[in-house]
Amino acid sequence: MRTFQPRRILLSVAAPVLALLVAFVITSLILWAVGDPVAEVWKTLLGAPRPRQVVNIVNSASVLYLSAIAVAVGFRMNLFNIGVDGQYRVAAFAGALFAGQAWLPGPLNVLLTLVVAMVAGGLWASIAAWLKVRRGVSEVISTIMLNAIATGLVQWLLLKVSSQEKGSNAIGTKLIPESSRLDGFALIPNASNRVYTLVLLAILVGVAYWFVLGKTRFGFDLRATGRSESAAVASGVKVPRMVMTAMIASGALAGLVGMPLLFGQDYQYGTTFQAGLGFAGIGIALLGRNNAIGIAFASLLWAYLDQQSNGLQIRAGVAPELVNIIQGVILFAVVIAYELIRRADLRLEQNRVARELAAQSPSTPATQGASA
Amino acid sequence: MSAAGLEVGTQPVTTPRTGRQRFTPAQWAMVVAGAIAVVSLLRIVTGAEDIDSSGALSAAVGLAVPIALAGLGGLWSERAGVVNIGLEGMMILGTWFGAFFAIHAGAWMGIVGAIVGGVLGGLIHAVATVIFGVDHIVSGVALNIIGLGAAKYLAARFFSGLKGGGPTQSPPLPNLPTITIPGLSDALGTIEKKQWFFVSDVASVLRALCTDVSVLTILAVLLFIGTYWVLWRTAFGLRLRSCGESPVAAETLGVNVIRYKFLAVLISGGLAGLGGGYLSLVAANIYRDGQTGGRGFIGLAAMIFGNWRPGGLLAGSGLFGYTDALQLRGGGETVHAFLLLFAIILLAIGVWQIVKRHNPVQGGIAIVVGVLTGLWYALTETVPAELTGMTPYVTTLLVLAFASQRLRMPAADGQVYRKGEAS
Amino acid sequence: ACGDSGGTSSGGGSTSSAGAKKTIKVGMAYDVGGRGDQSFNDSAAAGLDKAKSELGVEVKEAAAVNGENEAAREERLQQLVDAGYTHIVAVGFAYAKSVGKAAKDNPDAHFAIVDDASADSKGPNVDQITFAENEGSFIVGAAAALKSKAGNIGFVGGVNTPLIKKFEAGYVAGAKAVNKDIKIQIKYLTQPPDFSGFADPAKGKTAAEGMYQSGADVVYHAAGGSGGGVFTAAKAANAMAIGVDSDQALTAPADVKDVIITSMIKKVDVGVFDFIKSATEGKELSGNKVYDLKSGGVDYSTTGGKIDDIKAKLDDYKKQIIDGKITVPTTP
Amino acid sequence: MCVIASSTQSPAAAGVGDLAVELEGITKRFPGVVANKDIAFSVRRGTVHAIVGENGAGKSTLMKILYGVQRPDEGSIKVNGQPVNLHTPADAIRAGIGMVFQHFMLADNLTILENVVLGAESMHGIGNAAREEIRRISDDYGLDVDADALVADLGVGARQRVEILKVLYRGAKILILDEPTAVLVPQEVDELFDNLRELKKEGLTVLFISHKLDEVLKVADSITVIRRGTTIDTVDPSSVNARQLAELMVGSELPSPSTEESTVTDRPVLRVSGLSLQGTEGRPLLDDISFTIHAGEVLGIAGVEGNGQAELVEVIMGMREPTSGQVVLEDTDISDWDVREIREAGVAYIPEDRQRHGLLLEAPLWENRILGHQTEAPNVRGPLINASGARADTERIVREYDVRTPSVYVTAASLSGGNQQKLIVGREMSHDPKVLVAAHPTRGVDVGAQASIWDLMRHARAKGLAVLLISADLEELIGLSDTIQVILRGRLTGPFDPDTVTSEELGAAMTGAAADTASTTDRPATGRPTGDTSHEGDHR
Ligand SMILES: Nc1ncnc2c1ncn2[C@@H]1O[C@H](COP(=O)(O)OP(=O)(O)OP(=O)(O)O)[C@@H](O)[C@H]1O
Ligand SMILES: Nc1ncnc2c1ncn2[C@@H]1O[C@H](COP(=O)(O)OP(=O)(O)OP(=O)(O)O)[C@@H](O)[C@H]1O
Ligand SMILES: [Mg+2]
Ligand SMILES: [Mg+2]
Repeated sequence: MRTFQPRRILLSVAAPVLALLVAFVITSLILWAVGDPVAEVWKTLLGAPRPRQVVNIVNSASVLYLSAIAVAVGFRMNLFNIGVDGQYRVAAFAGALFAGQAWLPGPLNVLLTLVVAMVAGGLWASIAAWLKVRRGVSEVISTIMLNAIATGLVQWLLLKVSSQEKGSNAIGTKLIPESSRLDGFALIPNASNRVYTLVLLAILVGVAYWFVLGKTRFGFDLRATGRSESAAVASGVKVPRMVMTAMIASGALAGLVGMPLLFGQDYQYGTTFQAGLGFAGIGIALLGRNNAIGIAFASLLWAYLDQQSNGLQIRAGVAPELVNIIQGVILFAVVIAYELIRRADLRLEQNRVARELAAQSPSTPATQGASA
Repeated sequence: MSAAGLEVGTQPVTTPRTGRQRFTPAQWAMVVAGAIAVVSLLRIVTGAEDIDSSGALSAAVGLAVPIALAGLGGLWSERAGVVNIGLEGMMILGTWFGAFFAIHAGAWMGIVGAIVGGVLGGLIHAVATVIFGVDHIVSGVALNIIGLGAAKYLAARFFSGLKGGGPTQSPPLPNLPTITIPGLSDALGTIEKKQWFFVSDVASVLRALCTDVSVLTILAVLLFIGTYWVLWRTAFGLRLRSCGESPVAAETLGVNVIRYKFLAVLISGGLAGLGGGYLSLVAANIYRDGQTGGRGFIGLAAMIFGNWRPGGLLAGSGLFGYTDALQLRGGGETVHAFLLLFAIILLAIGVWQIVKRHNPVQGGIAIVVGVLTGLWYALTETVPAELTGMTPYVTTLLVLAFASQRLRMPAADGQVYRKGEAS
Repeated sequence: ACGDSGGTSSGGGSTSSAGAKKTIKVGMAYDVGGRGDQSFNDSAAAGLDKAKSELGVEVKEAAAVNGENEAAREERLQQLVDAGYTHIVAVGFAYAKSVGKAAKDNPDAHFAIVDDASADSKGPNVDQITFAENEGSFIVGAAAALKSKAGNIGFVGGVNTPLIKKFEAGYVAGAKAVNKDIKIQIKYLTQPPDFSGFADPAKGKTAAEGMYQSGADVVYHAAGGSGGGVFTAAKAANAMAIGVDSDQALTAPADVKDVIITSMIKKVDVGVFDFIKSATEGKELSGNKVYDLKSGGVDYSTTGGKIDDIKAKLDDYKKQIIDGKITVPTTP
Repeated sequence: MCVIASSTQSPAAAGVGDLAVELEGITKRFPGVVANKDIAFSVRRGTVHAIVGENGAGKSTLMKILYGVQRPDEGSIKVNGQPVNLHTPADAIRAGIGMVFQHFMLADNLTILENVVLGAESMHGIGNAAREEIRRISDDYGLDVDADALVADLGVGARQRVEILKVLYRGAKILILDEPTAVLVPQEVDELFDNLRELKKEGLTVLFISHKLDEVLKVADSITVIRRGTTIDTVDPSSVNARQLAELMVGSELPSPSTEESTVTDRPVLRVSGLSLQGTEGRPLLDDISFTIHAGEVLGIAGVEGNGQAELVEVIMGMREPTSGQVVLEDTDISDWDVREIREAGVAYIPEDRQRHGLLLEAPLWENRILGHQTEAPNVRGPLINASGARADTERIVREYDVRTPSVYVTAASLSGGNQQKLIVGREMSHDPKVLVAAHPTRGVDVGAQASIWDLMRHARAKGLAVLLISADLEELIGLSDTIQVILRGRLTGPFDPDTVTSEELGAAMTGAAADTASTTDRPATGRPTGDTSHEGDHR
């Protein structure tokens, strides 16, 4: 591949490290200014997680990863799918409803539920896609509206199908049969809990994302559209169709977001099913720079912070939402660091090009201006 | 990735440039009168009295103002070429700072506080996007995360000890005055009660405008007028808009683009913060976590809906506030009445598509949906409670689906600008 | 995580050495909103405060974060256990599964859960504290109907959940018991998972305003923090409102106190306190205890004297419910 | 912001012959490039001073320095004898300097009035007084603009005049015009020159940049030649001819686009018949266009920008559906095929705006080699991208087409314009095309690269390629084409024989002056404002 450039690699590692440091300093300053116990907070946040918490981190990272990948698919072609949140809730509901019927035996039920969820998520996203392609409605608005609409619609349907357990105040779809529940892996020694089986799904999706976007014709077309819509059109990409496809793909992937939760933890869709994963996904996709590996690191970091923040109130007496400030600051710091490095890199590259050209053909008539 | 987004090739190479003609005031009056007449008719046919009661309308105003202020914030920044998806975060900061200032310095200072809070958010966005050239969407998303976290964190830290306060809410805030024109308000109320066609409806509109109007609402109206005047009638506004249309051209004419963009984003933050302040100071009289409930995003949508112009934005937020008020107040019955209107509009559009536009597919779809909506109206008494909450969102989507192809954003909106790149 | 695993439990609650006063450490996990929400969580906090001052127990508090998942709730309980707290109170039905799991994982710790009596949270070391909100709501429903001159009353629910529907059911039944033809306007502010309906006074105000303007003169809210908006609307309309959870005529801001004619009191504090007190006395509670009208776990308030005139009638309904002559429905 | 309407010395007081601008030792370095190196020359007041040089010689950079857009690393500038320190354009404007940029600097969605008063609001406000002043200047100099028209609605000529108006409005005494004639037809160039002479008479000083040496010789009082960032000489136009000037510029002879002998066969390859395209309103964008291109033939299309060239290309390439008419490739009707099918069938495409339509600027060269041929070997293997195949083939293109780049892994953005264009030409020629649709293939490309692109086209033509050539460079059209058509308001007029036709005749046909002498102000403006399109592509 590209000639090995230690400086370049150093720079791209330096960026996130620098960003984390900056986030550390800024957060400390805020804590100090407000009068909260700085040391206590960092002891809680940076303390080594227990095995159980490691499992939690991995689990929640896998869910966040799916969400971020769903967002990233859109981002790679300049589509802003703010609607992952609604899409995964619609899909999780549909999936849970289907799985609860237990029409199929164990694992088959799981597999088909995944398909159902993807279809549901994709269909829901297709509304925004259609509105964009056929009616020119910005996907930013339509997906925001569709998130709210999903809330009402799912609740309405949920009330129609819900089974309320005796003595419970929660409602939910029918529990999925024991045979279809996924016990998870005892990956982390000494942990009382298990890593979701569907961590595998996240890995699979990550690999597929990397492969399809990086290695296939379709992926090339998608990225080309994101880089320059006009050039993509001229090269034969049908942008409206691409928008439909990418948006629906993004929605279908969003459909998978709830699946590890469904099969590994909740076993039904109900009032206490986790919400807001789509918005976290946006932050993580941006932090991971829409790159399969980058997003993996970003979601682990995000999940780590989320997990560690749980103890903030108990151990440091500080509101756990502090972690949102840290996450936001990291996001800022990382993008600014990358931006600065990108500029430096561009400069380096132009210098290099000019230098090498000068070396190549010292005698050709100047078409480049004077060489340095 | 650039914040400008995909165009999907929907824009033809030749931009259709028909509608430069503006409505005259007389034409506007006709439109408004027509709308009132339609609603009046609908009220009489369906018996849904709340459809334009002065109460519903003033509730609509109350719900529209924070959205409109957030949208106005968006307008300022996007007119200067900076996409502002961080409005929600700025608004959240406004709610907290407004409350904090109001508690410690009184209601009027609460307004200042809300603006300060929003400006802080704007400052972060401005530094990131204008100075460091960060992608506008990334910065906005990060700002939303920070705004949410900061308000909750600060609330837990500063409101917990106070009487009536807690980690997630402030104590009750001092009131800002409201204004009612006493005699007029009552007189109009009497006419409104008569339920005459058109006359009562006009009365209720007027009554909503002169009864219990918060000073902050009046301030918001002034800000709209001021925004229009500043942006479209002054040199400052021209320069600011030129930064959103063609920053390089502005630069070559000696406009300090960075300064204007920076300032625009700060103002944007202040306005969004004020929108947040409206929620804590006026609408609720209390700060609560999660109080904005996504209104910043709705404001952004209203601004796009309004074609990046104050008038359109006002219409967008008004539509949203109105439908939200209807569903919150009347719920099922009023929304049910609107089904009839939807059905008729859809049928009309369908016929128009087929006859005038020779577009049988779209026309057919419109007619089928129209008939189905009509049936829904005829066969039911009310709309299920779970669904009425969707009314404002569905309405916005529908209106956009029919009208959004005419929208045009500032030409350089969302593009990262760096100095000295004129060629 | 749920379903009981055979007959291993042997009603362990009363096995502990009885008699001697024990000092215990109590960890409290609130629902979203936490202490200071002037409502449900605060009521639980009041029980904790009482236990702290009267029984001298050591306490630690933590609150849920909006939109968190099951694992986060489990983790919160577990962290409290890890930090050495022996008695954990989980406030809110969202904790049902996590309490069930944490109780199984930590058989030496004791748990209480408020608002859930399902199999999910059941265990030998779990005290399930639930309330007959429908019964309390019945009484205030009757009060509303009796006080209403217009024959038109309202109900504002925060979020459309079965628990809040229980309030609605009792309220409607109570009102109808007084006046069969009474008009009742009902509105839920948001749908789950959008729980902002418990935190959006602006919405509460708009909804209540609508009700008052279309003829209602009493509105009952079960909308947590949004209830403040209901009171504001009542004040502006010069009408009446009914509070919820605690005696809101005591806790609400001064300028709206006088519109609150009564409140449906749900004594979460009593439930919490009972759990702790009993533990310090060496008797660990387990199983489901329903706090109803009969046990005084739900009640109505009379602060301000606005319903003194109808108190006799209300007490009569109360007696009929306690005696089982009236069965109050739990769903609308 | 105060802009001095008339400078302190009136033209009469400071007579013709004083020095308006003196540049001394100007040096400007960019990463890897020294754009200006020790430049020195001076400009007499009340003269038209031309600056010539190859692409990338450093002309624009120098002018941007003089206008305060960029700071020199070294050197000093004097204006009217006073040393000045120009930090921003505002400083330059204050010193009485105005500049019309190579790419128009106009905000499309603002009116002419708004574009003109922007930055100079303190002079006459932004209302009626300003409108009045614009009318006055417009009348004085015969600029003929309507202050309230939207810039988006203007053709290139009118945009050019708005740019000049902007400068005059500020009372500039020194005008810099960077390649103002590049997009104008000969008649418009003459009008512009009349304007310049008018300005000169008023005592204004004009700095004029152009590649077109005959124009320069026609209008300039003095000519400075810049090569490789440094001043070679300042000459008197009466003492040199175009050939000598060119040799000064490049240090060698001018290449010519002429073709040797005809290679036209009688095998039709591309037939277009009755092609029409209805716009969203009013007049059709394309109106009943018919032509046939045979194997080995180059059909040149001349026209003022915005007369339907872009639409014609888009229809042929399948980016737009024609309202009626047919496009037939050999014997197949391809009118309703999509872009990809058409490209697969052997139609190669060199787009007008390479940065927007031909390249992914932030992608490496080898990925750019795939663009447009995503379904063809060696770029792909089945549904997968064949990265190694594409890279190897990119290396070949770089070699064969003399693309100056250190490797195929650098981004397209880091190549110069000419080299970007050579990469595109190489890519398009690599799939044995039957037809080449080339829009402005040498626009903005320096002489060396231009010559090699011409060579490539001649070579391909000899092998039986049918070429549709669209160009604004009439020399190029006349030199390369076998037949020339002129497109005006969506209709073809012609054909013209390149062996006999002159630039002036073509220019007359292009403006419709042959048929009617109507002014060119209200030419159809089919979008594509020349102003900032190329800039959008340059989003780095
Ligand atoms: N902002 C910049 N950054 C880096 N290099 C630049 C920049 N601007 C110009 N250059 C380089 O400086 C040299 C001179 O460019 P300039 O634009 O002045 O040339 P020019 O003579 O105007 O050419 P043309 O005839 O193409 O307009 C070129 O090599 C160009 O690549
Ligand atoms: N605004 C700019 N910012 C950064 N780099 C620039 C800029 N403009 C030009 N360059 C760099 O300057 C170099 C040459 O670009 P440019 O197209 O101006 O060259 P040129 O000399 O005109 O080439 P050609 O003669 O082949 O058209 C490239 O490396 C390009 O990346
Ligand atoms: Mg160039
Ligand atoms: Mg130049």
